[in-house]
Amino acid sequence: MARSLRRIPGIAWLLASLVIFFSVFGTRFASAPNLINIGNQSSILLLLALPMTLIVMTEGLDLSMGAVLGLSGVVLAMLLVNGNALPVAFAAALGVGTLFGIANGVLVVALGMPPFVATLGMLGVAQGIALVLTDGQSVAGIGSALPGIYASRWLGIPFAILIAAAAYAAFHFLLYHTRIGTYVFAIGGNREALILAGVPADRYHVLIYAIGGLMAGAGAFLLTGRMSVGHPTAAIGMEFDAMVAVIVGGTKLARGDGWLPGSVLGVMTVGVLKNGLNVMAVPSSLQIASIGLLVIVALLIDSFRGKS
Amino acid sequence: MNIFIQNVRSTTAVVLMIFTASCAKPVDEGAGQTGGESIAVFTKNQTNPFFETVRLGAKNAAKQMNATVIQYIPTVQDSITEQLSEIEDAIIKRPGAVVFIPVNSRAMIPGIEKLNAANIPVVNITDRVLGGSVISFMGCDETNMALNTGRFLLQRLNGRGNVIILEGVGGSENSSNRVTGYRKALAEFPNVKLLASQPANFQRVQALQVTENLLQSYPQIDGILAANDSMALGAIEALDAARRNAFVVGLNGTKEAIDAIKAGKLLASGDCDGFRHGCLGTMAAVRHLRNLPVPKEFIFSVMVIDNTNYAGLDVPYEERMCPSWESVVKDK
Amino acid sequence: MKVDLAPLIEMRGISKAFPGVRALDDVSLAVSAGEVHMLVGQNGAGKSTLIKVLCGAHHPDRGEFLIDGKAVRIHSVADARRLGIAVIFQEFSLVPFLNVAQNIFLGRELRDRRQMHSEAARLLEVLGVQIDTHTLANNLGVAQQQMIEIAKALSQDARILVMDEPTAALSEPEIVRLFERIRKLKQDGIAIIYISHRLREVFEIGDRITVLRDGRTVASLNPAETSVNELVHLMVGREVDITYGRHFCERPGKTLLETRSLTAANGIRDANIQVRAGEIVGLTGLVGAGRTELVRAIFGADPTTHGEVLIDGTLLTGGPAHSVASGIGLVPENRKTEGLAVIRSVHDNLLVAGLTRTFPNHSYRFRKAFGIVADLIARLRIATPSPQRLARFLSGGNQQKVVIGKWMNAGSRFFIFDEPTRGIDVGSKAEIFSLLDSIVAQGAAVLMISSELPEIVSVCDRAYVMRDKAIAGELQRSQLTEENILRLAMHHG
Amino acid sequence: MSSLTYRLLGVLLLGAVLALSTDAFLTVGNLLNVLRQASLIFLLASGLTLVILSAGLDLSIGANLGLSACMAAAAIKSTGSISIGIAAGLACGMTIGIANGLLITTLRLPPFIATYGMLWMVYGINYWAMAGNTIYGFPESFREIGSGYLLGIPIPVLLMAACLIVGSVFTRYTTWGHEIYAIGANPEVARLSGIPVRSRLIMVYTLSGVMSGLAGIVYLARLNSAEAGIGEPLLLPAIAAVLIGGTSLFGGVGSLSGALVGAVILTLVLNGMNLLTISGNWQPLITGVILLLAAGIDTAARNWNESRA
Repeated sequence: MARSLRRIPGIAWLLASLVIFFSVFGTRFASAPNLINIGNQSSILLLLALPMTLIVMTEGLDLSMGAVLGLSGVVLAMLLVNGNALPVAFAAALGVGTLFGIANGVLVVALGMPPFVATLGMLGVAQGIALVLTDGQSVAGIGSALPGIYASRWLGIPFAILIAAAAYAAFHFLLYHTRIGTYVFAIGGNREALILAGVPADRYHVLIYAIGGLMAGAGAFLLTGRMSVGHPTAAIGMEFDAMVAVIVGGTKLARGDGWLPGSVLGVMTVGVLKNGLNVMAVPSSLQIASIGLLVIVALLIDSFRGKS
Repeated sequence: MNIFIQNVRSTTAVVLMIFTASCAKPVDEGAGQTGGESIAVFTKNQTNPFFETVRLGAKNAAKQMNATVIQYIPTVQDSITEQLSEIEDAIIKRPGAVVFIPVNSRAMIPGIEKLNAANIPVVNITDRVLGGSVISFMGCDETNMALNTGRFLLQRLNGRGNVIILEGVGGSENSSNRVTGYRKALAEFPNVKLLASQPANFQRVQALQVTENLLQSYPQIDGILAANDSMALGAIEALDAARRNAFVVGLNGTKEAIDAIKAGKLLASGDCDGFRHGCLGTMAAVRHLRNLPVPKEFIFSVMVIDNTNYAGLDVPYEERMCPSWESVVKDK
Repeated sequence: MKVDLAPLIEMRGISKAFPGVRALDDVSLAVSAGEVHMLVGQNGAGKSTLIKVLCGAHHPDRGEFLIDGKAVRIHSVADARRLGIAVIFQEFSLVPFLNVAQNIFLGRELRDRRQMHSEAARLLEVLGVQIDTHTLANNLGVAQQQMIEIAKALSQDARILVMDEPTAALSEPEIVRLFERIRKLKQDGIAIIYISHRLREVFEIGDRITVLRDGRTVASLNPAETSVNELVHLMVGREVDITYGRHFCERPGKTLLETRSLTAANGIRDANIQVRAGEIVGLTGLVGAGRTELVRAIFGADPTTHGEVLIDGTLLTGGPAHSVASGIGLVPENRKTEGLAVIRSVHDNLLVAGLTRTFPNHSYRFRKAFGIVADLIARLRIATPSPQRLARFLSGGNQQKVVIGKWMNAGSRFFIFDEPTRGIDVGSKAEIFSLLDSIVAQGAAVLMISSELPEIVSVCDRAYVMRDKAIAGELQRSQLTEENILRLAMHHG
Repeated sequence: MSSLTYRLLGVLLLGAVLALSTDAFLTVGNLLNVLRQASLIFLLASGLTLVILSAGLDLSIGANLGLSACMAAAAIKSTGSISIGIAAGLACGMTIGIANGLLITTLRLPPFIATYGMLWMVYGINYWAMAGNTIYGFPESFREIGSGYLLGIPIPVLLMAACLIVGSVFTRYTTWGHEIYAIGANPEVARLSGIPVRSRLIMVYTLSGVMSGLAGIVYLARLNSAEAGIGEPLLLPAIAAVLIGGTSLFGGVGSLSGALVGAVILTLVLNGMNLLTISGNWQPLITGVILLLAAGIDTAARNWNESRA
């Protein structure tokens, strides 16, 4: 796509220069195990950033993802503690996620609420339910099956990274090779046109939010495996990281102007930055500041490129 | 105390550090050799002063034993995922040993197991990790700390009156342990009535507002049992503003709490001294690397700081020195 | 060749009411194969609603459809498509970040992408446009977009083709090519329903004319047996002089606007024009010749790279803010996105440009504001139930008046009108022009962009013709004919 | 019925429920108490309202409050002068606001991103500056700002009232206010109507910054101490207050009084939960539902008007 070539630089340059900087200055940054770390640590965020890209393309956003991920994780853990089979519990987690996704979609599409408000409200609802269910406690005793799967590797590649890769492949196909993808561009770009083309735009629009919820459920699977407990507030704030990854990745909040690979770059850049600063033992306070800097610089590069 | 100026210096130092990091510090594989061991210290956040005292203690001990410390603090406070990531990142740097405070005693088990797998010895301090293997746990019995502190206040009430409890973050182990301790104390004093037990998330402003609200609904409150010092001090602000009086106790013995005790505003603060946690934890880690004996478990004595005994603690942490290992560990 | 078989499509007694409005009231329409049926009427007459009903976007309250004499039910856009009904909508229905092929086949995607592109390419070929089917709609010009629209409709191999103002964005040569295509479609036996405000077209390619007014069919005529004036009379319900005859400006006043070799970032090259008090000066040329770009550069909406703009002798700097302060008013082509804030009230929109002038000490006094607004509404005869009515509920003509009123209140002396009559019905057009007239009569000056050459010819004192983002020439009143304009506008050789 | 009326009804309803369930609620003391607690949120929300009216967003207000409070605290400690402290706090807030404004206008960054980045940078600066310490213990005269009374009314409440009045006058009775609404409704139209959009936006973000600074000072005076993290928990409540107050994120629609109502509703929830000793775990759930209800009513009302138009 000619336009992706035009788009690549902004974030990619940043990522490249960070990698170079850390490889030169950070001991063992460029080692295989560390790169695997980065992949591991970024995988859950990627699961959220992918659907967030589609949602942003429809001129929306989903602030409830983190909370929903937390709730799904709690449900998953609770069911496992009560001795349900992993597939059952996982299905339930996906179900909860999808349910909230649909709820978001209905509020935004059918009732025409601003996405920010609707999903902020759902954030409260999901987090509240999770807290009430667990009284804020972490849900332990989920057995070894899930953590086992999370820890497993295939050809030396950790499970989480494989899932993330698979998820990207799926979304890439969905967005660029299926009708649904075409309609994602259309909903953001020219809703009227889609309707006049005889496509039930509303249904697809809700579907996009539902996919967001579904992926939050999938994220819960990884996160719970990673922590080997369910925790109601473990994922709070992840939705913002996902939003940032998507936007620094070059997806615009208007006219269905989205670019999926950019979101991957965005996620990786955030991951590389945090990891690299840790590897260089940079004080936490400066890490915080540099995240802010990253976000702004990434967009500055684009806006300057845009001008020229 | 002009923190700002002082830190501009320290930070320019840090910045320089980043860019000179290129001449990578010699990789220190720890065990055996004496001196130059690198100890990775994990704390929960940079907002709660308690953990700052832990970090200072660790730094101080390391200096004494000429080892180096690297601090790992989540950028988002108490973030489970971030602490897990930081463990993974630390393993890459292969520190000699790790001194570890979990942000969550269960969710951090996989982290500890990762460290075990990497053969990096772990000294677990302050809050217990409920899994994985550690060379030593050095912390305090928080329930006991709250029990003693609560008892102290209730005795001052001569065993009668109305009290409220300010809980921490709902469900966090610290909060529940401490609240349990307070409730145990209350059980010993049947004539004291517990009016309400409300969460204020360890935060000053929320404690302030919760107390204000409770002051509205209860005309007579004689005692306030707060699960940490920040909340206790928030409660005191509420009392002052409402021109009401009550005995207030907190936990952690922070510098601010001690000043409040000196000023006669705070009745007491239960303490098992984060500074010592930092000191002893780090010492234990280094000792282990130097093949010196380390107790499998060490529980710090709890101290209830009040206006009779704060004097010894009333020195800025920057000037405090770690006690010698023997002086502490022998009396167990 | 004239065809007189049973009508291919027939709509009988269609009625449609929206809360508060009777959009369609017992409308009937019959079109035979190979017939171009012109549908005319003022805005709000019900044309667009009728189309929406026909293509299944709206459900009629009453009435029936017959195709080949057989009753059919149209409950959804999909139904309409299945019955071979295709519509070219007035407002573009393209998706910016999908490519040409994807846009043409939106909602009817083909399994095989390669086939989709070759199909699309073939369709465009037929229309005589060269566009790579992989280009994003976002990178197409207005005219190209219109062509894609048409290709989109043709791609459905429709038997019934509805065109809603297809030429609105096209320039002469493109229109010519479109008409050729339409005649071809007639021979293929396609029934065409063609909506237009351009009466010239109605007679040029219409086989039959149906006039709508206030949601009712007022007449169905044969072009040969009627006249422009009769049509307009039927549409408006009252006599309107459509030659907009105005007493042209004999001796213009001092120069109000002057550009000196103006060159701008948006491509405008070395433009020198002058407009004097009392003049209405036309600015015309083919679509894409850079007319809008030129006025945006003059107004300071797009940055100038070289040359200067003087208003009343003083040099313009510092963008729109300064231009407005020094008395320029821009009535843009895209009313709803650049002219007025549709979610704000008529009141707010009328005052927005003149705030600092009306309230020099920055204190907003409501009594004064109400006075001004009431006065403007009266002077401009803006039809609105209340000044607090949101602008988006007004008809196109009244919205246009609000924009004009905004500049009157801002004290503008030099008005720029970009396609002032775009999408406005004949009745309101006349009103808009008489407004222009009264504006210049009060010593102001007007620069008017229009693609409709008759308007330029009958309204303007002079005209500048543009080609390739530069001024191709100037025509005095005496030389101002459609032929001369086209000669300058077109490429030679 | 205007959207504000619905909300006032909501407040009354909530109040009635509380009054019926506990007699501790309907007392002058408690009502003033609720207002005083609402004041902190409102001060933040009022600045944010202006930003959102201009179709922008400011996620940095919480962090800003934190840094401003610490700045003021450090200044008072090192100079001993209250006025210098206050000046320092306000200046800090203002600087951050201006920085936001420049990022968004001159560098054309989307407000969401610019202010989100700013949020992290401000936290970072604050954390290393404070290095885990707490600055506490301020002169009585300063603490009056937070805990004092004037004619029996808490000073923060008076401050809130002052800001509400000044702010409402600014938005309703000055051309600047109307320009901000115009920009929010459609920035391009505003620009082409000769409104100096950039400078107005910078003005809006600066005001938002100053209000955060002011909130920081009130916070400092109320709690008599400042730490790095104090602003963090205040961001979402402030946003929620503005939205519950009926200000549209699309810009051009809303009011400061709405923000006040929003802040009061949020505080009532907390207050009621304490009076009825309901577990804090329910708070996010209740807040979320209220937010959805408020938004739901608006959209419903809007759709109804549309259909009638």
